[in-house]
Amino acid sequence: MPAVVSAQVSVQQEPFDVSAELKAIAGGRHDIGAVASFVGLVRDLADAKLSSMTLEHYPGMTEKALIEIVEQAKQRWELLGVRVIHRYGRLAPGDAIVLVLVAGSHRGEAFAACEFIMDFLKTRAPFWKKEETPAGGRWVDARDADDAATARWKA
Amino acid sequence: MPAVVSAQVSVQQEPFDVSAELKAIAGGRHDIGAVASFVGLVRDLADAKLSSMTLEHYPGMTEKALIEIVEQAKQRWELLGVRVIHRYGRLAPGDAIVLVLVAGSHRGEAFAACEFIMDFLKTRAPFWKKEETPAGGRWVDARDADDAATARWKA
Amino acid sequence: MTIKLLYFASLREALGVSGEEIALPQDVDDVAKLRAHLAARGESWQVLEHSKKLRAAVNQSMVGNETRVKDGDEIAFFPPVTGG
Amino acid sequence: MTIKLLYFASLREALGVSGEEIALPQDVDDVAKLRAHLAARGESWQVLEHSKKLRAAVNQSMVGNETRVKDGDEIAFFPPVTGG
Repeated sequence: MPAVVSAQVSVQQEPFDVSAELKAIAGGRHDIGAVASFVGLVRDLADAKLSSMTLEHYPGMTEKALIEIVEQAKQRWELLGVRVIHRYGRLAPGDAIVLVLVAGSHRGEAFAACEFIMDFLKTRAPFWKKEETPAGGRWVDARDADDAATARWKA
Repeated sequence: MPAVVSAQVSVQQEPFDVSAELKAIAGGRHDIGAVASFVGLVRDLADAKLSSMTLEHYPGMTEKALIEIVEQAKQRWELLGVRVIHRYGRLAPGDAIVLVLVAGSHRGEAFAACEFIMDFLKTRAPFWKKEETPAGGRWVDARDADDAATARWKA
Repeated sequence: MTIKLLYFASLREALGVSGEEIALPQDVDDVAKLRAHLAARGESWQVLEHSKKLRAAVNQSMVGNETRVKDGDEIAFFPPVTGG
Repeated sequence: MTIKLLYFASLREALGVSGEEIALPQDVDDVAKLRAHLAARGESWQVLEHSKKLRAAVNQSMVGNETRVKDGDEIAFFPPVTGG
């Protein structure tokens, strides 16, 4: 049974459903032993009193950047399926922002590839968060920790 | 806003729904930024022609072992929620066996704790898989790779 | 003293029994001695003493062979686990 | 030559423009020279030349300052990304 690698990337305003995406990636297949996934959510820190968050992106480049990241992961590990969904537009605290699902034969490669995709997405995919609070709008600063997380994959 | 840590462990025959579990762990909360998850599935290798897999477990000890693993993860990382569901009984190829969901402020701790829980579950939780094939039943052998995966957390 | 014994998976099938209650001599007071005591039952039981792979749990916690055995304990033997 | 310029997020707000098409002198032939060329427009534009943080993309790929600029290119400037 040859491995069929399907890589799908979506940039959308609509919410996503993790169970439906899991079914789409693994349903009807019997060769997948492990699916690692990540969901990123809008956090409201106690001191921010966030009323909403708006995600801006760079249409065209966004999809291209995500596909490149997924392709890099597929070159690095033997994966049986990848699904990336990133939302844009106005979101509320607690809303899901991003989903990364990675299917593989075993858990080691699925976990590693899922974390790899998230690390590169955080530093390479052209999205920008703006928080709206009672005190006004504020663009979220990039975190040095995210650069460090990306850098560790070069080793 | 103090962090509320809820750890829930279930050992059950019934299937589980990842979206419902995600909602149960993160719904209505605004402090969770990251949810890492893992789903393990029944694989049918090309040479096995698996017709079904039966999972035996040790009622009582199973729940206790899973709770201990979750508690260890919570001591090691600041987590905002953990959910572990492990099925037993007769499963078909493609069926989900196990779900581990870990919610945290950031992705690093969520990924690490999710992988930690899976590694310990694989070597410490009393479940045993028996594969049924046209050639008869066969107990699955433990993998040395799983012992190695558990050992690396001692460093 | 009396203990409860449980056997799981391939060991349960090999022994043909899933559980039993037995009375133990006073000098069988740790897991290693219990393994030897059971191994004396016959050939299919010798794996308990001689297999380095078979795990033991006392009162639902995995333990080593040096662990004490007390009256009323629930003691399980089983192969390495393969869940997940 | 003519290029398309795009600005995103806080840079877009600071410049007050999201995109434009401009004609470039022939000697403005890489990203570094383009940054300097735009910086000459006035104070709010100097960040393009002097900020080490502002990223550039040519034809939707993130690139360094040494990257060549050609007629018809789509060139974007933006702060470090914060998605995910």
